Amino acid sequence: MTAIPIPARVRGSVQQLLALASLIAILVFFSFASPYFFTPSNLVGILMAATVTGILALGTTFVIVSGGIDLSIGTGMILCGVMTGVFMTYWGWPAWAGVIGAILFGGLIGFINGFNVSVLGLPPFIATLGMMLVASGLSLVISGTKPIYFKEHPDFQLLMNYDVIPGARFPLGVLIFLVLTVVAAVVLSKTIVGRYAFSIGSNEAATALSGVNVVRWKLTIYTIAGLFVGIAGVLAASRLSSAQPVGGMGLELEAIAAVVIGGTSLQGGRGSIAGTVVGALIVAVLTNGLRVTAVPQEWQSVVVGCVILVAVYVDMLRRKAN
Amino acid sequence: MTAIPIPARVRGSVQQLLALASLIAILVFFSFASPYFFTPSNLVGILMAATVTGILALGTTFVIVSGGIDLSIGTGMILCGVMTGVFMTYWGWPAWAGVIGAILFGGLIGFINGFNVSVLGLPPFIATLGMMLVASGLSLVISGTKPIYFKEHPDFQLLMNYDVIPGARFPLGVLIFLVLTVVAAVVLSKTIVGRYAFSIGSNEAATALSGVNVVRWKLTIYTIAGLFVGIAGVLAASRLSSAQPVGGMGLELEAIAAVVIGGTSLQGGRGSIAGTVVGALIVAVLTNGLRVTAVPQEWQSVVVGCVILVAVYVDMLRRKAN
Amino acid sequence: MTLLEVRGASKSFPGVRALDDVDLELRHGEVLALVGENGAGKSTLMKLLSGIDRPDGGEFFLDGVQYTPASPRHAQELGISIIHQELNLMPDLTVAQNIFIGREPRIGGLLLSERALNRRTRELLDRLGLPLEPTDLIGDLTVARQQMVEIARALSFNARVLVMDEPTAALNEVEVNTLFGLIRRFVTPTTGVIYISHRMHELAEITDRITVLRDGRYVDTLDTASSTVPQVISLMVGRTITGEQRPRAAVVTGEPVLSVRGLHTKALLRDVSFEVRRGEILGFAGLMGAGRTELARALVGADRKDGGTVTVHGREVAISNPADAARAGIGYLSEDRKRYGVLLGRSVRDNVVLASMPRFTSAFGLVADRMIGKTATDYVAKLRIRTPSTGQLVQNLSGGNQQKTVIAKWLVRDCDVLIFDEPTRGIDVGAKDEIYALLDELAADGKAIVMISSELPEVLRMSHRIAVMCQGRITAVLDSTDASQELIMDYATRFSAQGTVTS
Amino acid sequence: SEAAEKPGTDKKPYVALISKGFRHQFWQAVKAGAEQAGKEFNVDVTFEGAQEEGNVEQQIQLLQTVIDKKPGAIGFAAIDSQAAGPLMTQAKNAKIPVIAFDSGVDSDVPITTASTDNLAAAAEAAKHMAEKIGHEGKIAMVVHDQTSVTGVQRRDGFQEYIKKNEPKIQIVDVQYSGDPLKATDLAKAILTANPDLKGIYGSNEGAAIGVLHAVQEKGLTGKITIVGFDSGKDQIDAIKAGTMYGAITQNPVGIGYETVKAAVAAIKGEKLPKSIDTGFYWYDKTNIDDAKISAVLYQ
Ligand SMILES: Nc1ncnc2c1ncn2[C@@H]1O[C@H](COP(=O)(O)OP(=O)(O)OP(=O)(O)O)[C@@H](O)[C@H]1O
Ligand SMILES: Nc1ncnc2c1ncn2[C@@H]1O[C@H](COP(=O)(O)OP(=O)(O)OP(=O)(O)O)[C@@H](O)[C@H]1O
Ligand SMILES: [Mg+2]
Ligand SMILES: [Mg+2]
Repeated sequence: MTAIPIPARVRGSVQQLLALASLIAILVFFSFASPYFFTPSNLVGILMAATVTGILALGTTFVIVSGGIDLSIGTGMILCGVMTGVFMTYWGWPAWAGVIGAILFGGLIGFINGFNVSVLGLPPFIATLGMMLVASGLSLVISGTKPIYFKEHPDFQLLMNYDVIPGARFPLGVLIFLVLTVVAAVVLSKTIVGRYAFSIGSNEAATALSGVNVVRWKLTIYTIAGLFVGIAGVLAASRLSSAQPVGGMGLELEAIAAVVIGGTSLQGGRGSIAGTVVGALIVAVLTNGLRVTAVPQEWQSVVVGCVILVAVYVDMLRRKAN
Repeated sequence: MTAIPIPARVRGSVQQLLALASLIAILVFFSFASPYFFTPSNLVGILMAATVTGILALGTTFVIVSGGIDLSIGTGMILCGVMTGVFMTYWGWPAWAGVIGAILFGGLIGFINGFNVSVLGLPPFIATLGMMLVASGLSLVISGTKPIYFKEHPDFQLLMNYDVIPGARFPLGVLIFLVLTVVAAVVLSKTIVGRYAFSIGSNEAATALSGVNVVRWKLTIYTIAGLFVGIAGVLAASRLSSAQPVGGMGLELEAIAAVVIGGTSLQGGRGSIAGTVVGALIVAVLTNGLRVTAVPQEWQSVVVGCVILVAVYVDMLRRKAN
Repeated sequence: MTLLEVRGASKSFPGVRALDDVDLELRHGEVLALVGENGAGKSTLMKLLSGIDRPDGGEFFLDGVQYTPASPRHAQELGISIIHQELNLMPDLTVAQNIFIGREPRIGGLLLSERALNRRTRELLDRLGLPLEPTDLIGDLTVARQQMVEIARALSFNARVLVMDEPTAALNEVEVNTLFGLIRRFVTPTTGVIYISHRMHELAEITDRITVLRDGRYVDTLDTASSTVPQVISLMVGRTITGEQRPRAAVVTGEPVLSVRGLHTKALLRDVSFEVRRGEILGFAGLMGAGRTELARALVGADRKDGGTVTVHGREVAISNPADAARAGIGYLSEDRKRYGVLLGRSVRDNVVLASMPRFTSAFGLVADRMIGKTATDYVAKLRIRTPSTGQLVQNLSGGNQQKTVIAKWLVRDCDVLIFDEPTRGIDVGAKDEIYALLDELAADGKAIVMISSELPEVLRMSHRIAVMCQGRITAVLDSTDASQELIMDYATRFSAQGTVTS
Repeated sequence: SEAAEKPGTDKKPYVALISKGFRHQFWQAVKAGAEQAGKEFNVDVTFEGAQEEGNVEQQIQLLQTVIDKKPGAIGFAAIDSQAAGPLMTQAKNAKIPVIAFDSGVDSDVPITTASTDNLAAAAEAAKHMAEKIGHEGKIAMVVHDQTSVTGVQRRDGFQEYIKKNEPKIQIVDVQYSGDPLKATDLAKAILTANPDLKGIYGSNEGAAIGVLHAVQEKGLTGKITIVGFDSGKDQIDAIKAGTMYGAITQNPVGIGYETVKAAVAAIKGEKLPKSIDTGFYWYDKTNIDDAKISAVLYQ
């Protein structure tokens, strides 16, 4: 037998490189199209815009790799933001406690999703759609349909905005995003929960037959996604220095789109954090670029839609060619 | 072996009966909760509210049964409404031509989705997400971000509102919904395209190797869904006697939820039109009931979310027990 | 004291009594064969033993101690390791990751050590003598190689009881011999093997005793040494089968129906040319990975061709997908039943007519359900598919009956050329004879048949001519009168130094 | 011309307007006014709003992008003014003058505010509703949005007026949707649950259209007093036909125009008043054709 071994590792990283190529193409295009685009401050702006969706996408990558889906991340994030307000403003907790509380609250949302999916056996789409509705209602109920402001914590907005590099504008929020990316990448590719996420997404029944406690690990996976939702909620609240009780609907689709553009399969079993980040950046760069080049706003979603189609198609062709 | 034959047919219809049971339970509950609920006029109101989402759900049932998904139905519907306005008001077509034109336009949207999915091989989620964005932008571009009114066709609103039973209020739109339900049910369960939808959803590779031209049939399936989108768009425009260029986002999730609540599997291969209609009605009845009983609106989505979870869970338990 | 004992196991599924008061006894140091027709309940019994399904009744004893397996993991911990009939692998993970799933080596209890994992896998594979790469993705492997991974995984546990449910169904002679070597090394005075197979000639070679099930009931247990194959078969089917040896057919001289010229794929196939005549069965033999499946798939347009022509009835046809092939009158039955054969979630009825829907559809596109039902019932009877009704979901059928359903699908379609890739995989002896008879009948009807099989006796028995493949080339086409196992194996191993074939 | 629309292509001053949305006609009218002023004063004007009206996060991102472009002046209609605090400071540090429009920005950065008093406008709607139904009976409200400043003010202004001045009028239900189709179903449910309802108030164009169609579908045309907000062809026609009693309109074109005008003044360093009232008007069948009214209505 003549085996032509292409190690899976090498093939994987080539793929990511290719997705990156699409991103770079878009970056180059807009750099020529507008003098305002390729400036440090605008690039940081893009990263800031990518932070919240990006963090949501990181968490949901775990869920999608395991063959599930999470539609509750958008409104769940809003609810976590509101909880930040409840803890810090209504209940007067110190900032650190409020932040941790809200993140854990996100974990709780994820845990409930995981419970509904793995213990009760509900289809992930329905389980998380239900949670999406519940979270969007609860945000309004809990906040009394008003934004909650961090009166007692004027510094809370620094969590997102603090300039980590003195002199240059590089906000802490973006740094947090980068750190979380590394953490997520390690967890997904180097730890047991990541391995089981791939295994469950690849063949859940076979994984269970192999003696893996699939119920427990799915709970863990959804809880991880929930923790990321919590972090995103806290950062969004910090950025706006207020907990906004509306919105979030549609954000789940944006985050899932980032994951899929990054090459993660909605069937489960295949995917990477690097891809997700590239996917999130493609969307953020595109949106920003169209604004900077002053494309009429009604055309922007047309262009974004087309570019997503083309980017994924090109990525697919290249993979096949490989 | 002692065979205890339970014909699949009987079991199937029992399942649908059970989903219906959830619906009836909700109906009974609200009938006791409010004297205004179980009145002919309110019931007709519920049906009218269910018409547009319901028709979208009918079409998307085909796609989901075949293992795909269609996120473009919400904004696609808006775009078809706008096209009705373009044809009838801007271009001065007669009403019948405008209606047919808009429905065919919906078919075209579906065809493009089908092309992207089956010929280009894009993941359905991405292909239709792209279309969702494109359609939402095009609605604004084409309409000039203004509603289009049917000045020349004051009677156009009768398409939705004409009372088919003299004396009693039973609008034509609801009748159209019912007729479409029957058509969809026959097409899905009694025709070759329906059979292939199930086969493709069950195992696409095996279906292709059986000599079925999967590419062509997937094109057909998405096109069918698009035609339903066109009809929904026309009816929505008729109801408001104007083509509104905004909105539609989120409607796709509502329609998909109706399909899934009705017992159709997002994995593909299983589902029914009867289930979809019951699913659409569960959502419509619930929403209406909560309004009629004046539950504060912020609580409504919480309740809807929980009821969806419970309904699907109960349905699942009963199936297992069967 | 026995190693493993089952007393009075019973199990019912809706509409089916799969096991009825079955006893089984596995002694220390023996290989026990478990045989029975398709649907006799063999796999079901093994699922009870290994904690996948709960029994309705019955008791299990391991070394005399009663046990109730609560989960596959629990059974594994007790020392019961199982190779399932249906492959249970994660296609997106590597060989190493699959073998050690749930037992990953870790650094500091937290991080996975891919290096240690691959090293351990390499050691295991070397010890077992299996030619696999630890880092290959399972999804890229053929069924046979996937089966080897399953075997490696089962042997990687320190099991006392090893259950093998048709491990050789996907293997050819060479690999079967490797497997037997592994089994012999595994068996010690403290261990035992339950071996399920439909290949009767294997039993004498590897097993010590044979337990027979019929219709979910225990029939008898025989000593292998003192029993004959016809004896076992008659116990299995409850009647005597005159396993008549088909006289070797003369060369068929009908006009060529299918002729393939210079077929070429980037990955493997090199200049493959052959033709099949009307009324002929052309057998394809070769080692695993020789390219027979790849040839069939490229031929019907399931995979890309990079060169070559296909002619049907003298007319060249352009085939770019299986639908084109079917239109040209070529049907392909895949070796990978689960992935490319059946619709598991659909009924027997739907599966049987899948390839011929237009025939059951009126001008308005309405399907004729009554006609479908009748046809399905006919074929269920004809192929003796064991199912409570034609509405039963295929996933609830036993493996062999699933295979029959796929065959029925192509019989209904009525193609001029039928390519059967491992058609008798997982089929019991009685049914095998029926399928052989069917193939003969089809050939006699004037069809041209390509039969790919890894069982040499089967190829020799059925074929008018035999094409032998090695490394993507046809190294010989033999008339069946000239062919022998030795000759075929000789041509099947004609590797050249440069990796090309000298013939 | 093409060039005039692209910022930064010549030395013309550049004024960037960030609004709450852009899809609705109201914002399109504001945009039209702004562009008119742009032509008149020879400045480049861009107008952008959140894709999804009311999405604070999106609006903040728009604002960030615009600040990075260093325009001559910014017009800003805040969805949540506190949320925009850090960026307001950033604009101030970059010495970009900010003009608030539509509703106030709760910050000392904006030089002036071109807006309508939504509370007073809603109270005006309530006053007309009360008069029409004879100062007693049940009424309901369909408000376009539960959390935005305009939504809240148009709700509270209406409610407070009734509470203070009309003891015999009872508000039986308040529901929220600005989507015409959803508002239709919602208003129908309100009408069903309250057969003795005398009037419904719709707090923007979408809500008012929804109410209008609900009343029509219920066959109650003429029996229910509908009071709306904003304009648009449907409302104008309904008022002319008598199926809707009347509505409040702001002067969206005027808002856009005044904002740009103030921005130009700010760029030149001229002194500006603390607020510019762009006004609101009640219109019904009797005055709809007055020149003053028809000038502020958009179709
Ligand atoms: N989950 C299930 N639901 C319904 N029936 C089932 C199920 N599993 C097995 N059966 C039925 O139980 C019977 C025994 O099946 P089993 O798989 O044990 O047969 P087997 O002896 O392994 O056959 P084969 O040789 O074909 O693999 C068959 O009739 C099968 O259809
Ligand atoms: N999906 C696939 N991806 C990558 N390589 C494949 C794939 N399928 C087959 N191959 C490779 O192609 C070669 C030919 O395999 P093929 O299945 O055609 O052989 P075969 O003669 O049918 O043998 P058998 O079916 O007994 O394994 C093998 O080297 C195999 O590893
Ligand atoms: Mg079996
Ligand atoms: Mg093969």
